[in-house]
Amino acid sequence: MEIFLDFVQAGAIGNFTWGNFGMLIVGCIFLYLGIAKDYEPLLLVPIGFGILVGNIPLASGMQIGIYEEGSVLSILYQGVTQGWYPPLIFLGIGAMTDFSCMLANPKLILLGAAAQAGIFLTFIGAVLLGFEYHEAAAIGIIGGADGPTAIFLSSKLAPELLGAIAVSAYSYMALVPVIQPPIIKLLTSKKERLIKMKPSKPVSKRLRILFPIIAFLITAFIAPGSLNLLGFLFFGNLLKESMVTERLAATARTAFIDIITILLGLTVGASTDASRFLTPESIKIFILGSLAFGVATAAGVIFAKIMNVFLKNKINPIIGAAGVSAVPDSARVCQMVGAQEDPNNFLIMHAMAPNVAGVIGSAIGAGVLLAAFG
Amino acid sequence: MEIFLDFVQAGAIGNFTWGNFGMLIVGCIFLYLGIAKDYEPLLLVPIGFGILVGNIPLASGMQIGIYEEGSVLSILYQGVTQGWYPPLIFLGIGAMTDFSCMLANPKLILLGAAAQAGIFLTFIGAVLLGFEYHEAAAIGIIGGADGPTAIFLSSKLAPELLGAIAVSAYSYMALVPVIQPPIIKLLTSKKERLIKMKPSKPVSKRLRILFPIIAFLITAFIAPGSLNLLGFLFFGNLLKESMVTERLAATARTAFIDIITILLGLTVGASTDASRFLTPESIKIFILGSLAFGVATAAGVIFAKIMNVFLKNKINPIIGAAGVSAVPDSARVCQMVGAQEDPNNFLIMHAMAPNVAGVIGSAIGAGVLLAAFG
Amino acid sequence: MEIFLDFVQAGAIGNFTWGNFGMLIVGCIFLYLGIAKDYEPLLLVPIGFGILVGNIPLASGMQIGIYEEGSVLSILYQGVTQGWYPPLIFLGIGAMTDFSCMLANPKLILLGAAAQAGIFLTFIGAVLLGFEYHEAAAIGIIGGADGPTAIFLSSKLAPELLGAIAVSAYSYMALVPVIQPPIIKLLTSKKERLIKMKPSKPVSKRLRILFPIIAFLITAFIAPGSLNLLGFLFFGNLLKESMVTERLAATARTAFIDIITILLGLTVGASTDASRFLTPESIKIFILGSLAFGVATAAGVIFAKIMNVFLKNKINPIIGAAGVSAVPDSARVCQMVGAQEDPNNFLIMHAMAPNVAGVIGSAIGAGVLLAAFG
Amino acid sequence: MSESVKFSLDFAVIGISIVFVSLAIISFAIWLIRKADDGWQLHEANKKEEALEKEQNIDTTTLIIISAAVATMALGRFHIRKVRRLMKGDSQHRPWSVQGRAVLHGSHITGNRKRQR
Amino acid sequence: MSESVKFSLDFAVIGISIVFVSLAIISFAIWLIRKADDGWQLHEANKKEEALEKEQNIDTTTLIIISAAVATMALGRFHIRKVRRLMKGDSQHRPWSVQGRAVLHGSHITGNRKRQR
Amino acid sequence: MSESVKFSLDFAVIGISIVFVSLAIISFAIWLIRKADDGWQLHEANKKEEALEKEQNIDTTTLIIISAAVATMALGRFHIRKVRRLMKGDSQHRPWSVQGRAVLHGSHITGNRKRQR
Ligand code: NA
Ligand code: NA
Ligand code: NA
Repeated sequence: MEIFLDFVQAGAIGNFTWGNFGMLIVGCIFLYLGIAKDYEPLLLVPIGFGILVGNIPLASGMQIGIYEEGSVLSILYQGVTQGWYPPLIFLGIGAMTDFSCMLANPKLILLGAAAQAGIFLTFIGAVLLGFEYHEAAAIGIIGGADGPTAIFLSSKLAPELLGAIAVSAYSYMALVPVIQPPIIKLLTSKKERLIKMKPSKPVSKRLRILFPIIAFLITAFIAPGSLNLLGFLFFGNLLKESMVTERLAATARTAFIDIITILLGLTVGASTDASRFLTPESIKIFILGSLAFGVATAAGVIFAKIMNVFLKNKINPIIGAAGVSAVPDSARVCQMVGAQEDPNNFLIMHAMAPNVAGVIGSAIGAGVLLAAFG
Repeated sequence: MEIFLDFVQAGAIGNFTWGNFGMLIVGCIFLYLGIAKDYEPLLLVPIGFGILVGNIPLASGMQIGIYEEGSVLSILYQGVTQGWYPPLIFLGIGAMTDFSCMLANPKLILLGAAAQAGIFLTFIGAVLLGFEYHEAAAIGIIGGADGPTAIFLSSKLAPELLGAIAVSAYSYMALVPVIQPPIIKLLTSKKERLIKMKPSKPVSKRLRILFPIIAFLITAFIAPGSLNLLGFLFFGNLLKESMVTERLAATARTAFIDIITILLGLTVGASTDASRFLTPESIKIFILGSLAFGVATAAGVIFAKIMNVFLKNKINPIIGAAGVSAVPDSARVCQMVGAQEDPNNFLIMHAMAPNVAGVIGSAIGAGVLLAAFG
Repeated sequence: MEIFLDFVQAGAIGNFTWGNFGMLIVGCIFLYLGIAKDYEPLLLVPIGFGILVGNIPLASGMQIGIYEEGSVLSILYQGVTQGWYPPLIFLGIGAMTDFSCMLANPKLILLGAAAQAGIFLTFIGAVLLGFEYHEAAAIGIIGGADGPTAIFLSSKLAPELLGAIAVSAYSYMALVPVIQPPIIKLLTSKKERLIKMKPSKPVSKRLRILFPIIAFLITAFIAPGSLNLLGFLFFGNLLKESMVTERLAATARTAFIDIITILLGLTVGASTDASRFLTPESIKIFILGSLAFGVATAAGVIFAKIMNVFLKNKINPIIGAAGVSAVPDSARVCQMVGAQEDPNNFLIMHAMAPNVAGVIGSAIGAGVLLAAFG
Repeated sequence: MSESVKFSLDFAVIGISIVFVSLAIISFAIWLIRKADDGWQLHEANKKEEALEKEQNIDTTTLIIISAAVATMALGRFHIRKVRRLMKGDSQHRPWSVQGRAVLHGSHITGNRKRQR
Repeated sequence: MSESVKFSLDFAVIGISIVFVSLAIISFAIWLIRKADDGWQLHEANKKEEALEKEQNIDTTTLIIISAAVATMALGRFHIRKVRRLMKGDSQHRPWSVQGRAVLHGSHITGNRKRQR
Repeated sequence: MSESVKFSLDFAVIGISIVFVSLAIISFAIWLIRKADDGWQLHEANKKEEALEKEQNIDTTTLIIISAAVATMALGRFHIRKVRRLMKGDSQHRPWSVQGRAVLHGSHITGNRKRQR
């Protein structure tokens, strides 16, 4: 009978907390959003299930929990804490991303830069709310609207906030279709939203091959802190565009990225143990996160309007919102907002340019933050 | 010339033992069974070749052997010693297993529980034969008839017995078609073996999605020690059934599980060095293993007969034998035994229910053993 | 403003060296050869991009460089320094190599042995040039004309020379079509080059299954140091030829080898930091490397001529050159040189025999060197 | 009977009981959900009608996006045939998911070649 | 001639000899097996006839299992067409292997979709 | 205004500037390459004619190798249909690459089944 009591003690009944219970509900909400609502399922499902795994009440000492050294989860979590899952995901993303929309109209790249203002304004906000610089930097990257970048930077700068930052970043990325349209409409006139842009010219194969090499050298020279992200992104893209290494690119964008995605999502979710996650800091991070997305969207749209002052061929300022990255959701949002005014205005291909530029922009931003506070 | 003698000394001739020779023959038998007899080739071929690799006579100090720190084999073996290969295999198994046969007729799940009596009776037997509790627990899990579970538990509880336990478990799993039929026939009457069961009702998509989530929560709350196995099993199954993460499930059940299977099989085989494997303990383990399989089969069949006392729609007790797991071999054995009495009695689909329930059951059993002796 | 200066200090401008600049150009040349010239693109593209990554001028202390402990690149580089990437590549190569050309005409295997003279003569040369024995051994393996073998052996014997040895080996492997033809023509008469060989007999399935097992046992008994390479090569081949483990072989020769190839190429490239790579030793290594390829080719051709003295059915000595390995480039070179004399002389299938035998031969050579100096 | 044998007997009884109870609860939970499912399925039927209307609406958006792709085919890299194939494969889902499926990591595009491997 | 050069010469001779001997033994072993194969192949021919009869027998079992699948198609999730395809792909093996192939880890089912990727 | 707020303002300005400058340089570099491309494309057109002649030449070699494969079909393991399929898939490349593609690790053959998965 004693044995039985010991066993119960080791299990859920002996270690139950209401915090864990709350987090189990959060996990179920993630699963619901991913499965029933189809919001970013490839991330919300692994993270959601991971939250369940991480909040099972356990006696420590059984080598099961993700924070116990030597446990299986802690070993798989090393890819997050040591920071090598995100670069490998960027490798796969590079091998699946087609930058030609951006190469066809390079001035739209600047919109992807403008939207990164969200990163740095959120940094200021976090400092104002009392976070340390290195924590504020990790929180600011939520404004980059890019999951792997956020996980990579916070694993380096503020590992104790990683769970909250990752969950916040992915939550808002899933909510992009809710957050962006009102901001876009507020900042643009109907006339602006009706602007039609010319289809771009085709892009030569040579340019597509040279781009990852040159863009890598430029970003690595200016912001070497971004090397771990952009080095892998552009490497993956070169594998794809060079055509001669297609089998490597194919594996990078299928089996390889899938394996890392499964492990990253599950362990990031499992790291959101209630005792670490349910803190006042997490609430502040969620507030700052929504600020970050709003500011980033606004900065992109406003910068597009500023560019229009100087340009002959006007840009439809809606596509400035796509600069936040959150590929391809925000580009799709731009298409929809544009189509509400004129169903024959096909903005999505133009919006892809600031969209992918935003990925590069937020990785550079991460490099700057890493160089300063790493 | 001296150089040459040194070289010879480092090699096979200088280190040859008859134990190694015996193990090389065992390895060849495994390869023969896998390739020529087609018994469990996906495991017997890697393990068999691994036995060859592990029993090449070597001077130590060359950083080649699996027990020398820093050697390639020892690094690849870490997935076994640290216990993370088996959960990743369970992930893939979850992503390929269709639980609907079980969901369609949930009372058959109990048969998968009954057969786990084999685990605990073998535990008693091993204690009687003089093993320590933690060793007896690792040996008992052979009765679970599940390779990854056996490897996971013995890596945690009795690493020094891992080779013998794994080889014993896989040997008997390959011999299921030989072991089970006489036991089934002994315990059932012809009339019982002729029982026809009704086809089950279809299972809704919603139930298939909810099942892995709910089953995970139940098992993790009751037996948190099973989390590393069942967490990954149900996670993989959710990736499959949710439909929205099909690309992740596809990778988990192909490239990912294949990679882990190759590494697990090879290194488990290579760990059966003659000096560690050819011991009196191994012989006892083999005897206990056969006991475990016999008891598990009998327990499943007898429990089915007990259930029939209370049920209106009688269960064909043959399918109780499928509760041992050894998926899908033992379900197939049930089909064959049934067809010998009545070729038109299609038991296989009914037998799949206790069969997959047995996988869950033995993982729970492993969790109980881990909580008690881990 | 101070912040800005700090930032600049951390980046390229503060750490620029002409050595790095030179290496960036080397990287671009590799990319050019791989992409535009289609020379060994699956290796030159990853290595070339890796050279770019490894020579970005960085302040140390940011945990980015491959030689800084804990950086992402240093973690991925562990597969090279700990030596487990090359065996896994050999696994995939085994799963894609068809040895039947060799099995059909086993006496041609000896040509693959003769060409390994390049390894040992280069070893003597390196000792003469003042290298230590263990360094000379690592340099000698360039004569094996086999990338993974060279990386494996130099990671074990002379890690500080790994970059130079790898770059040298791959450079000459890409230049096989330039190096070999003049040597072949110099050593053979027109009459010899016109020799036509009989088509070989078919090979039974049983022989193809037995071959990897028996060849593994023979090589492991004689040269256990080759076990890490040949164990995995023959294991992969058994997975392929046994037919019953086709799904494992398929993964080994696609997703698995691709993943390792990406990581190996990138990190080997990134390890060629200018300060380590641009040394007088590297120049000596390049000179010895060209010697190695030349000697290996000559040894293969001359041995073929010696064999012809004793054989009734003469061998076309051109195919002796294929014994260097460099699969399948050197076999293709033999075909071309032969076709220049007689367009209807189809040597390629015969040349494949010494070609794959050369892979085994250089791995045995590596095992000998490892046993002696490891 | 020795101490250790007594312990192991006790332990075996408790162990098999825990396995049994766990699986019995799972079995019961499944039975419960199956019961509830009948109610849900009715509820679903109503919902489906609503969904159908909604789908119509979203479908239009999708159509626009597809036409956008056509319109920009000038870029020369987008083939309509592939888009259609992608839709068929996932036809059991709402059109939104068709696009969602093309997404990895909430923040990145998936090339058209994704499913060709 | 310096000590080290003498050593390296000696070593080179021994090294190349070991490579040679290893490959020569492999070459000889292959030659030996090829010889033996002729005998085996004859033996095989007889065996094949026996095997053919056996196969007939096992085939019946397989047929039963397939029909079982048909019978339980009521479950709505099992398509006979797939089962047939699986058999064709592996037709060089005995029917038992057709099922064996569907197994991974001696203890777990492989879904029908396994080969569809 | 506190010290830390001042710092964070300064830092934010510098940070966003660096992002901007980086992307602006990339944007400019792309624009530059596009300009250069026009010249290159002209140059290319001339080159292509040369290449065409060369290709003819190399094609012959390839043909020989393919015929070699046919000739050794006696080995019973080489199917011409596959060789042809491999060529079509890569038809945008020079024939050399057709063979080069079949190579992994500069030193090893890729079986014919490579692309079948
Ligand atoms: Na961004
Ligand atoms: Na079981
Ligand atoms: Na070689």
